[in-house]
Amino acid sequence: MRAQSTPRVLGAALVVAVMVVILSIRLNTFRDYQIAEIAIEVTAVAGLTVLTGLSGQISLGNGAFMAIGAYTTALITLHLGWPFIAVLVIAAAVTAVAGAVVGLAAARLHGPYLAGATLLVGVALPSVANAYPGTFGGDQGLNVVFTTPGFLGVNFPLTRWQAWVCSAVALVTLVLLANLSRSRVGRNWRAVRDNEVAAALAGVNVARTRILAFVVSATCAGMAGALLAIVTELVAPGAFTITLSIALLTAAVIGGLGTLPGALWGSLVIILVPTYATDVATSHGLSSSVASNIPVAAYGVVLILVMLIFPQGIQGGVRWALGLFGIPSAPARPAASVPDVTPRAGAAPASQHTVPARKGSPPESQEKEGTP
Amino acid sequence: MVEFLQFTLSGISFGMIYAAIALSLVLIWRGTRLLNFAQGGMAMFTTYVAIEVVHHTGSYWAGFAAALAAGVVLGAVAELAVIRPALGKPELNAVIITIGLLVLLEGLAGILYGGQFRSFPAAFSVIGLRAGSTPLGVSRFDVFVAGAVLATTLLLAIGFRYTSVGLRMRAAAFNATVARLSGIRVARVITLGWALAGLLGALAGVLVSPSTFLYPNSMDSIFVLGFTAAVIGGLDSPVGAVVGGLLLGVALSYAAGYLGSQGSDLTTVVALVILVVVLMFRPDGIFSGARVRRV
Amino acid sequence: MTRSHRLRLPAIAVVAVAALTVAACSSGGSSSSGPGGGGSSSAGGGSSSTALTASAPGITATTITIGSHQPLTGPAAPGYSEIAPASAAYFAYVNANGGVYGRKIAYKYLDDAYNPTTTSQVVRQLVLQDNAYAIFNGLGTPTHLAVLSFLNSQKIPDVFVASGCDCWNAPTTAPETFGWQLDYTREGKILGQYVAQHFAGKKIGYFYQDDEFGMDGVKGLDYEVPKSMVVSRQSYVPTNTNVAPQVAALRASGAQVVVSFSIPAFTALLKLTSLKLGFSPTLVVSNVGSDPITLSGLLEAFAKQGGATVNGNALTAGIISDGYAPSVGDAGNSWIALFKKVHDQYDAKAPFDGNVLYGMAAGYTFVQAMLKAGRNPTRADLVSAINSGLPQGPAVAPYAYSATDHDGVTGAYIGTVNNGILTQEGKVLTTDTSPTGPITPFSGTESQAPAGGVPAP
Amino acid sequence: MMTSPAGVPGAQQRDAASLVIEDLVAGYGEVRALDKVTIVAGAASITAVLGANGAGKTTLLRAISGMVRPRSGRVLLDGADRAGRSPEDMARAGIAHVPEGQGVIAELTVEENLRIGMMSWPGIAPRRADRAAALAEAYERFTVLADRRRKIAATLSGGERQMLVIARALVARPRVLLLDEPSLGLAPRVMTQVMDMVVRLSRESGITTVLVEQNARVALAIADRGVVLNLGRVVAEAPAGELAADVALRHHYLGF
Repeated sequence: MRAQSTPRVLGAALVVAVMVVILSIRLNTFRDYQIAEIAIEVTAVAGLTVLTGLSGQISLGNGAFMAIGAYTTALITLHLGWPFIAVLVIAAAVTAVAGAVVGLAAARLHGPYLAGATLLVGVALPSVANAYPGTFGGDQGLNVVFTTPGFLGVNFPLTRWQAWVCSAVALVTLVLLANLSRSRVGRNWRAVRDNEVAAALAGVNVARTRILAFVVSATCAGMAGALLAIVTELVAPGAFTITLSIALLTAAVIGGLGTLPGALWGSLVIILVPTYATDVATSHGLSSSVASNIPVAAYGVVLILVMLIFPQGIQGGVRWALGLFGIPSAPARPAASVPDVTPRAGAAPASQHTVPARKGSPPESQEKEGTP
Repeated sequence: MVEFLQFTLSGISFGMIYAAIALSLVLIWRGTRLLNFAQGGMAMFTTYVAIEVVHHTGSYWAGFAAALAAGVVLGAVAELAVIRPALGKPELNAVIITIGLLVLLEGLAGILYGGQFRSFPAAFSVIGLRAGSTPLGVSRFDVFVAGAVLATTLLLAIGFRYTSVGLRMRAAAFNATVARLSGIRVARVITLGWALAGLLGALAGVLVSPSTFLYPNSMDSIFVLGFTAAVIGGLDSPVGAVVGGLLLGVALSYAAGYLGSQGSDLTTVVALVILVVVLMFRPDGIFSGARVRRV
Repeated sequence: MTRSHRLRLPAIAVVAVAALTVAACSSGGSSSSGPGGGGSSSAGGGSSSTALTASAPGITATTITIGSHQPLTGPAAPGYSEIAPASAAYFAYVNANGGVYGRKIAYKYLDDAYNPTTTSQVVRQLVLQDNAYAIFNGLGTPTHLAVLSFLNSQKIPDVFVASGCDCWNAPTTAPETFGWQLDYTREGKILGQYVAQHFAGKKIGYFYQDDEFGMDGVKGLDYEVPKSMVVSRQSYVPTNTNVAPQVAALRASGAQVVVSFSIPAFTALLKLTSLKLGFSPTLVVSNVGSDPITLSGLLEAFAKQGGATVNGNALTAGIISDGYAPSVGDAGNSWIALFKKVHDQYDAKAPFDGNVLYGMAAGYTFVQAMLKAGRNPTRADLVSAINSGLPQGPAVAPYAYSATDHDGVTGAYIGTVNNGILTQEGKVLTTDTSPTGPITPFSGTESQAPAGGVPAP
Repeated sequence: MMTSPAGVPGAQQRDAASLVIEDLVAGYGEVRALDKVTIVAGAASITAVLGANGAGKTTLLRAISGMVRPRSGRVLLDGADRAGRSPEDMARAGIAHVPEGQGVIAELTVEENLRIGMMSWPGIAPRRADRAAALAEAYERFTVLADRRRKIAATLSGGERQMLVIARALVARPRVLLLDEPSLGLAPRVMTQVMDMVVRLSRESGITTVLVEQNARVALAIADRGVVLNLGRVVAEAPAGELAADVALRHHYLGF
């Protein structure tokens, strides 16, 4: 597959930026808020999709990195009062360090062990805020004050400014990630994901490559956390539960793992499905416990159905749909290079056993392992 | 000293619950190489079934049996309906499907039973036992909990080791290709594994609910700790699941007991520390050594 | 395994545009926004000849739309998810009995699952998209804190927050926000004074939830209970139901009285774990965690196997608690009679417990405030109506509301639970939130529910 | 029809069966690994399938045993077409496939591995006596396994593992045995033992054997017929002796 050229990427980003500005002015303030929310989600999910989709590492703890970014933002804003752009950079740097630490600890872990370790990071870290209420405000959290800059005038809606800031960060992140994935770093990630041993033999420093992926993904999550802090104006542990971490992974997979447009699709599902399901459920005069739980159940059904209907995520479906119109957005061969995935269509659990630990190696090479 | 005993015993009784969840995860992992995030949700749902049965029949044991039966059915149906179609697809798809299943079950429980705390009876007295005049901090029911989990584990171990079905399950888990080529219907074996996991989860739900009360999310934190226990023990090892569960239960009990009010805040941090330390030395869990690496 | 093999930004523009268009189209339904609403400002109260107008966003000639955020799903839903339906039931009753100057109250409460990020989202939806006139009874401290500055910057009346944090009383920085229930600090003081007076010389242990609820309560207790009496302080987190270590520590400290700032499930767990450890201190439990109906329900299941002494009522008997509303079990009370009637008619599925009473009482207070705000109120009219004080309602003590005080109920009585009912002992006590503020018996009389069940304008 | 092997009274040996593969097409994704392959293996014969890496040998065995679903063509076992059946069904029909290097389940004991061989027996619950007899027979033939019956297979040497695989194939009483590179990685002496065993199984138990081998010389030495695959097509099929004698073919495809 040929890489997209930088000008094309920048052009696409510019188009989206213009769209955001137009939409944020045309739509009502609540939609501005939703744009900001989606941009935040996209930022975090894009980082995770790089980690999981490109470097092959799972993280169920990226919500904790968001918490780190958010608390950093709150603490600096509260105590030092620095401008947001500086705070954002520092939040990114702090979470990058946190990502390096976790990545270092996780470098030897695989599959469910990595999932378990990161899950606990996601559960444990926010509870630290409760243990040290003096610093982190405990359960009530820390307030963040964020205002529109003076040059926009007094009447400029705050939500619109928030939407712009969040979208700008999200777009810059996407452009950088797109470049990164095309670079040598991205190639190394894929090499390590597909076959660690082969990558190591080819001279790739496996541990460093894996850790770098964690750093990148944590940095994205940290920036998303910083944005979340200025949009919700409060940083409290209740916002960073394990549900958040799981939602991020869900968004990445639902959207289409390893694809940046997929990060957007996944974010849209995560943010919009519950909202619309709630609107539908509450408008039918059902009893409260039924109406409030229908969106929950519907969300579960959506997750299951998307995964069954679009195994490659929504972006996979989009590619397929575009392909119907002959638009060559799809990669030439979706899965042809990995022949062992579906040895027999339909109910064929035989191969899944051989899939997980040593990923992606075709059966012929795997059978060679039998050499004593 | 008395406190130490009490911390230990109460830790063991909770650890047994984590062990039961961990065991169910191990069963599914060995059969399907999949983490079942819906395990806690399935346990929650089957406990609601048990409550309904207890309510209508007035018999605790009827509810108990109904929960286990519902667990078997739920496990098998889940595997057949949503997991099997996802096998052979990217491996995270099935994980997301189990998350979807969890959310769906929690939503359904809310729709059907409401979001309130429900209390589930205990099989035996919840009044504490004493050694002489010293209260031990465990009740007859806690002893039953530990006994039930241990007995189930033992039964499973014996079944795995000495029966033909057990041999089929192990063969399918260790090498599905050879198993299929030997005529073992691996798909059925996997369904059976899910059914057994459902049963274990249901057991955990029925046993823990008197101590947590029941609501749609009541198994969430139990699941996290059960999962942690399985990872600590090694996901391929049933023995590891039990050891991991006990280790975690006791350690968290000490943390809450000895670290004061910060200890209760930091229970999950303590769990994280244990997990990290274990994985530092054994990246595949404590009992990974018991499993032979395929050459 | 298969994966898409490369990050791509090729079609991202197409995708993004499509996505945003989806968002744009979906907004079509209800997009009118903007703070200023109908022009005509309030004509003040009184003159019934004034025509009903759309005097403010959310107010039309026929309806008053208000919104709320509530934990309807998730770990905080048990118990709390009963409150909003109860308020809605009372509003339905009011609507059926003439409404508020003829307008019907439309109460839209959305689920935030007790997550501040979601709260932030749903409250903006309610205000910016659904044009809620006011946010009523938003539940939870961390959740509501997430929208405090938004609501105040938008000048949205933020009335009767469902949380006992004293943070809602900030008339200068949060002029639109009003608390409602007895705050936890006051409650801690009142319970603390009782403990200090009645258990002098005994060893006291604390058992509290490790958040602002428990910690504010302990703060109030510490104002009144001498430090030397307190032998152990144990906290729990709601996600860890093994409280045996904490209870063992309390027992080991020799505590004879345990004061518990806990939610009902954890009061029940405290009780059950105490049974395990052969520990039987006198229990003093905050109002939130002592609702006898909820507690008995939770404990009743253990009666069969636990023997005759272990049934719900026996387990709750003797618990000392406080109440700032009439006891749910007090059938003779006019308020209980009214709310029971509304419950049976509009909310019969829910158990008639403390949470339902809470939701209805808060709803009553809102109707009081709306009637006082006038026939065609602006948003500011509602705020100034409350700032000028509200007459005592279902609560046993008066509200603190004034231009400089946005606290709600100021006092409570102490009682003992027997046969599933909290029975008042002694007078209602009122106090403030300061460390040294006196606790004084309330001299006023108990208010009676209006005959029609709707407050008088 | 073959008689029951000596020393196993009562054990029902199945009849020998012929295996005919007709116009078999199979592949992965867009790759076509087998292109209209036709092979006839007579009952109780040994057929050697030869060819370079990537010629389609392994895919052929996988397509016969159901591991890969053929896109078209037929797999006739004693005249009945079974193409497209699952591996489980194929095993139960009497086709035993020993994949390359993966024949034993390393985590199980020697005896458990042998018991797995019985899982493909037709019928639901074979009698305990039958199972015991089958095990006894296997141990009698493979005394090295008898000594290690309680050891996990991971502790066996490469040669012993192949013995175990073949013993299990015997226990399974297949009609057709598909062997993928049984000599791979074995010392020459052990390899000879393994090949001897393959011959004995075929001759004594009437098992139709399809043998995929890199080592064409060894394979042709024991085979009745030989088939040479190249890029998924049959380029030669003849009695083993003829193939071994065809210098040009050997040079071109078989490298010896």
